Amino acid sequence: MAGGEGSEVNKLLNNTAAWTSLLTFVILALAWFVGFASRLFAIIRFESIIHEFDPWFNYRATHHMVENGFYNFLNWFDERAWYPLGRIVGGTVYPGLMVTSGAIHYVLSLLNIPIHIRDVCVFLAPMFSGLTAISTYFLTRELWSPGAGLFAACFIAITPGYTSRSVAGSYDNEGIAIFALQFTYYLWVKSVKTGSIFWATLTALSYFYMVSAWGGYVFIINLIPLHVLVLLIIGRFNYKIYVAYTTFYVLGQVMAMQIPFVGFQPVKTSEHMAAAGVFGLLHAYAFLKYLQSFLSRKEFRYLFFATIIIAVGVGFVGIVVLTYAGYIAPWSGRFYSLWDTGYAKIHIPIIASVSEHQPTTWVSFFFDLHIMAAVFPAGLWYCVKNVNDERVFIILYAVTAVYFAGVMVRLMLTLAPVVCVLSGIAFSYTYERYLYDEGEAKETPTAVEGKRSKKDEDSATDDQDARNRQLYDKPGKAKKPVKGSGGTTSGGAGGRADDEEGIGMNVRSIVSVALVLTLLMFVVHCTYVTSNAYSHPSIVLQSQTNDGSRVIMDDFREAYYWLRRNTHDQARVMSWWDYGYQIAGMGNRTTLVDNNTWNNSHIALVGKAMSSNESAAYEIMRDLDVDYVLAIFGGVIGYSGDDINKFLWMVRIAEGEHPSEIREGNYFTESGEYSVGPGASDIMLNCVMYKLCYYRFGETKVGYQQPAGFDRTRGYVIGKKDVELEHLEEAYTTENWLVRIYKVKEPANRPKIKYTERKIRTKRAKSSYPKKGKAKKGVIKMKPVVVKGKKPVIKR
Amino acid sequence: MKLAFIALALFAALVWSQDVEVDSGVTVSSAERAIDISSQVVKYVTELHVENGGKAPLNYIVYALSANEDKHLAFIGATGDNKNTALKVSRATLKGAKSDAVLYKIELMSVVAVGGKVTVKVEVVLAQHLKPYPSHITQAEQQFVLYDGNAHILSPYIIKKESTNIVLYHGHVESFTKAEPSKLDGDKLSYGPYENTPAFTTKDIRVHYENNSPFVVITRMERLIEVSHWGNVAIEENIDLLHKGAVLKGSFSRLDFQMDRRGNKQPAVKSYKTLLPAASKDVYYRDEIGNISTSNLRQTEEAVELEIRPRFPLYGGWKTNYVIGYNTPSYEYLYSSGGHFALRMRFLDHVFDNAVVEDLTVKIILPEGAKNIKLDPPYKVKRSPDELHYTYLDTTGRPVIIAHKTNLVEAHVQEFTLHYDFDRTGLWREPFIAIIAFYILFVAVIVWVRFDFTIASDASSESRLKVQSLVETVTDAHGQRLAEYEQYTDAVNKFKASKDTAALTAAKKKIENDLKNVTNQISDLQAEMKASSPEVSDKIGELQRLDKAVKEQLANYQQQAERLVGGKVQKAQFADAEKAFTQKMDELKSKMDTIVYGL
Amino acid sequence: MLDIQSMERYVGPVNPAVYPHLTVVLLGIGLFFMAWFFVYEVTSTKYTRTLVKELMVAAVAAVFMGFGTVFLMLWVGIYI
Amino acid sequence: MDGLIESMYFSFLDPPNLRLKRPSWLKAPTPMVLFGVILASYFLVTGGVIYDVINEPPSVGSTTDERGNSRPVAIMQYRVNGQYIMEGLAASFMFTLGGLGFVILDLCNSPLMPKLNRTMMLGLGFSCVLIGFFATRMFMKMKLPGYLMG
Repeated sequence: MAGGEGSEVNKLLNNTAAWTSLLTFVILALAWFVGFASRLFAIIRFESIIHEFDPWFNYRATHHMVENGFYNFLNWFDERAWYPLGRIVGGTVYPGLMVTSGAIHYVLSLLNIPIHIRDVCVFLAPMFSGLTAISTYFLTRELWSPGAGLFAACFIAITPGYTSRSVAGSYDNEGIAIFALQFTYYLWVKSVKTGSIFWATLTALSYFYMVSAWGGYVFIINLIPLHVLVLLIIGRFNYKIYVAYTTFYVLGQVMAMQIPFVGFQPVKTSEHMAAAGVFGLLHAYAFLKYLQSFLSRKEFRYLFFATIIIAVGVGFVGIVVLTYAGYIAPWSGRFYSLWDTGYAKIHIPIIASVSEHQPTTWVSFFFDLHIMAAVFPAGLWYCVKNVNDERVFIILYAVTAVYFAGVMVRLMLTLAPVVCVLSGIAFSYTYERYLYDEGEAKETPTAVEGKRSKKDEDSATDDQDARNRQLYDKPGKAKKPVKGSGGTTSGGAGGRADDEEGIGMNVRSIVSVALVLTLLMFVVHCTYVTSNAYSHPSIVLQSQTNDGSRVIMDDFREAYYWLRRNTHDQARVMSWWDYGYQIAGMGNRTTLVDNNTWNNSHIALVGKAMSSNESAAYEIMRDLDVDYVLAIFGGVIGYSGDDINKFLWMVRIAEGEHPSEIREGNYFTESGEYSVGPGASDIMLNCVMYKLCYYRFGETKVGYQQPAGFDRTRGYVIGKKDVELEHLEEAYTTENWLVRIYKVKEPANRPKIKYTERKIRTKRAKSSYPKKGKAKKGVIKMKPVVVKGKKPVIKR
Repeated sequence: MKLAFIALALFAALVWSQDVEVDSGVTVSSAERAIDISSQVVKYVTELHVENGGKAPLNYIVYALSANEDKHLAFIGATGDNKNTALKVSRATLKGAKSDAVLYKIELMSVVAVGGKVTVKVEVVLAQHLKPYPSHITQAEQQFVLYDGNAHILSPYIIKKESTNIVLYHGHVESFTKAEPSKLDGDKLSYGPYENTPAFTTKDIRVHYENNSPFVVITRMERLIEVSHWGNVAIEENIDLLHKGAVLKGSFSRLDFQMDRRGNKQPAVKSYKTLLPAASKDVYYRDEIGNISTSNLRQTEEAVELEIRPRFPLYGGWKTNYVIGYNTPSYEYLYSSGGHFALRMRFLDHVFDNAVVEDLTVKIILPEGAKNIKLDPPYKVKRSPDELHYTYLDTTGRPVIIAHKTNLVEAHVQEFTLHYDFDRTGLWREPFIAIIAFYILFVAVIVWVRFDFTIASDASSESRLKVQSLVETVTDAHGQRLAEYEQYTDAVNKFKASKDTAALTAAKKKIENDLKNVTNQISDLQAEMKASSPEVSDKIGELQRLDKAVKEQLANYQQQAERLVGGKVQKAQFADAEKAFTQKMDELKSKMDTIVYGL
Repeated sequence: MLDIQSMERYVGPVNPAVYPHLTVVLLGIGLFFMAWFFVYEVTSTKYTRTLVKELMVAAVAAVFMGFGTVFLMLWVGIYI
Repeated sequence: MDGLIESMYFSFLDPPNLRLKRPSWLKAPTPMVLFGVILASYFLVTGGVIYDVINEPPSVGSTTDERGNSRPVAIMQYRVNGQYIMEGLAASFMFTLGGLGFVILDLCNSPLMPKLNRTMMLGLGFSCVLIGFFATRMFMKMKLPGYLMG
């Protein structure tokens, strides 16, 4: 046997196919591993825990599903959220995430592997990052060449733009959606190439998964039609595209409608109308093609323009009419704010208030893409230079993604993959130019590689290219004409067709080395950014003492666990919506508002309670039967993300709904800036939020040299130190005062209220409820109603 | 069966308690009782010096508790003259005894003859006997509790001389019932001495005193012991805590808490120490929402000291719960001889001092395939039916032994022993399963690659594959042939050295024979390939031609050699012939190689 | 039922100190054979592949991988 | 079939004899024009123009140093999602420069090109890449002084 193995090994050794497949496999595996490992900083520093806000809801939902089964999850009415309204969770989530991790958990438990669902959730995103890398490899291979694919895979595995949403513990839709996105695109490109119904169907299936996973599916359902349209316009129509698109469109839309949250949107909302229009146009075009075969040229020309014009006109008019008739919902605010960038700032403070919806600055581009931000145009250049059907697609993808990324920091996520693809193309192409060569040039990267850890898989990649080349050159050494030996490396590029001399070896090697070094820096950057910027659970704070040892501040969990243990099960906790999911997830208590901000007026009500004076707030709290009020206060430890700093948004949102009572202006100092210091206005110093945060804070001294009541976050002494509470009492305050929970007192037996006050009360009571009409005009129209797929019956 | 037995035992112990009678002649000459109510539990240590003044020899004595005390009784034990053997204590009834006294029969080691003496020390622990009063206090107030007891030692015997010393919590005493002679100094309260108290004398006393010691009660505790024969015993304790002291009323102010001067004397639990076994490692301490980062570990020589800080200070009426787990090496607790194993470890382990556990469940997970399991607990426990537990690489499931006991105190920290049989080879079942799993995977791959998904098979690729495989065989054959050439040359050279013709001819015959086979094989392949891919077969034809050339080279080299041996040619002449031969061979070979590579 | 004094203390068959080494070595070998196996599966065609060899390689790979995995689990503290 | 079409479509209307041709100025842009446009928009977007449009920052910031006279500062420090117009444009210029460098590196490989030009272009492209890269790094260090330090 041994001898046989020996010869076997020899045969493998000079079997190029074996080597390419093995190397490809190894490199992809490494990419997966590195991608997984580099996302574990949070786990290593802290623990295996779910991160900031939305993940806590996803985790809770997943847990609920695992406990009660899939159908009970779909019909889950969560009465612990949005008290007293409740929330139909099954109909308002994208279930893909929960189903995925639930399925994994189920399989594992079938195999008697007792892993807690939390750990499945925590490690889901890093796992999927590996899959993303692989699907990116496939996509790029279809677009350009396997070498480029490997580069792209390695890039996407570690690029911060994608890591930021997929570190271990950030259990969010994006984590799996990017995989679905890339995979759908791969399948789409494949089906455009082959024009086979098989691939188109797979595309539709993958699209279905994407729809079930993330609201970003709208990007796909608009980008693919755009691709088709552009192909039509530049006259690259062929029946492959026809087959691919029609199959994809029909199946995809039908399947998309199976998701409860999506429902009939595919036929009822403007987001999907582009796809429908292209569908019609494609048929018109195909029909004409068919007629062309037996019509005279003149007739045809006439017929052509007539039909096209009619088709377009009718389609457009139809959509417009339907929109106004209310059968088709207009663009949802969130979508609309992508085009009119100023829109959110003016109309939807809730969207604008989220930091990740801010427009992007150059720093984010550099942070998330680093060298790729520069290489990306080069890749685009190669694609434009020798363009074909599928490269048209990647170009469109690139352009649109760049625009969206510019509009919202958050959409950097959709830009990252395409940037990785194009940079992969650019790098591999450049290396093909500068490494492929007779003689010593090919040793360069190998030598460089020697200096580097195997972990740095860029080197692995170009090392691999070089190695491939050695293998391909072997026959070359045998003084035999080699046909298509380079085929695999310089796929469609045909880059190596011309075997150029000219540039000296050493120059080439210098260039290659320099590029390798930049790649090395890229890896360093990625690791740095991942570990320093994107690996904080944000429910556990960490600080360095002056002797360098690290202190962990666990106040959030302290407070939430106190709620969980020591309040009665049905207790209702009022807090700003950021903390809703965490209270529900960790505290397991009923909340009034939370992070799926579907009901603006409700949030505005809470904002009003926070920003009006105590007795007014008490009214609201009684009406909403609030038992506890929770506020985040960073003044003791200098935590900047606390409620006082968010307070202006509460005021704004409240003002949007209750302009008669809340005015942003009242909360500023005379000089018009926002402050809780001595200059602060009375309304500010008497609003509930101020009281909640600074109750008995005046008596404390944070430092020896500072005076009492010195607020570390704001950096000055607070305006009003003797805060009395009338209707609230302190129930719990965490060790570093980060979370303060107050109990809402029962009303006193005989409220002795002077007549005047009572009159004011009644007036307020009257005026704080007629918010029906206003709410319609305000924000509700923009998202929630539409998002839930209902027909907005009455407008205006 | 075993279950039934245990149930029966419990039944007997509780309900169907046997009768005793008290001989009026038996008296207690002197008795001291020490009552410790400084913590949340009440500890009685009563030392009775019994005189058998009766007619019959005495083999047991009777100890009495008031019904109220008995309600809270957690533990009762007695020792005789030698201190370290416990006497058997069991519930008993006495005809004509006053109703509210509950009697316990303490069986002596040795029968006390008439007129003999015996000293018995009875230890009683009452849990949750102290009542906080007032029941609700604010954050700043102290916690006061009530102790209800008896100034006299309740006893079915006449007591000649008795005295009681009560140790209070160090703090202010609100009030206590006077029963002369009784006096209070500091945190010591003493009753007696009293002379000649008749049987069942009671004088109810009530002490109302400050007691800020934590009244934390473990309402539920689940102790999970997992035995792995890879040399580890994993322990996990799931603990629910409730502060049963005076309930906090009004608000909790962090500021006051931070400013509080009382330190540990305030009636709130900030932290406590849990002692883990000395060899325990990778300890974890968490709850439903993750690790509790506020805790630190100290390694002492006899134990690992874990300082546990709950997420929040526990005030009266506040609850929390947590899980704590650790691994210990098996040699600490697991004993074996052959296929028989015995696990001996604590039924209840230390959680904090003066702990009270209301409900304890112990689950012991044994490795897969453990048979005839037998548990002998240190005291009466309630067994639930065994279960099966499935974890990594399990097939049939691991047996789980489950035992319950309610109302435990520190005195219950005692060891149980669990005997079971386990076939040592069963240890290798997990690796085996892992191997099977992998193998199934590979076989699946093997099957998969044999599937053919093409709807219409295209001939060209088929033939290409075929050719490819043929080419491979050709390559092999070629390699073989080269080897043969080598042998040939070697043979000839050998012949030069040792001039025996026979060997040469033999070798030659054999090699030529082989060569013929190979050549035929190749030419067959060539013929086979002619149809599918002519150019390849041409190349092979080329190969064959070269082969012929090689052959004749070899042949005339051999002739040269023979002539050399025959002395027909000179060395020099032969040498250059040889040189010519070798380089000819080389170029031929290289030619062949190129062809083969080119294939 | 024997009493406990007559038994000796039980120690696991493998010293925990060597788990890491065992894991690395076994998994290393296992991965090598696995790679070989898969490469073979990829490269060999319908005509060239031989079942016996596949099964042999697979078996070797499986054995090493299996033990490697078990020791990996033991190493990371999953005492099976 | 075709007869059918003929009969029903052209029975009631006959094609007017008009010469439709697309106007001369409208022709499909060459790839390079396209690329130029894309690159320009890329330059703008990465420069955070949309950010500038929405929350109008000053083109250059200014601080008052200890002597009370105000100095202009180019870069808004420590604020990842905040920038001045100029700083954004400068940075994105560097990005674009790097990209062009790569393009040039590719161009100078075309076989028909005199040796001298080739070497010059090579040097040019190469320096473009390096300059772009290191300039952006430097900006970053100015923006977040702690960048790449622990």
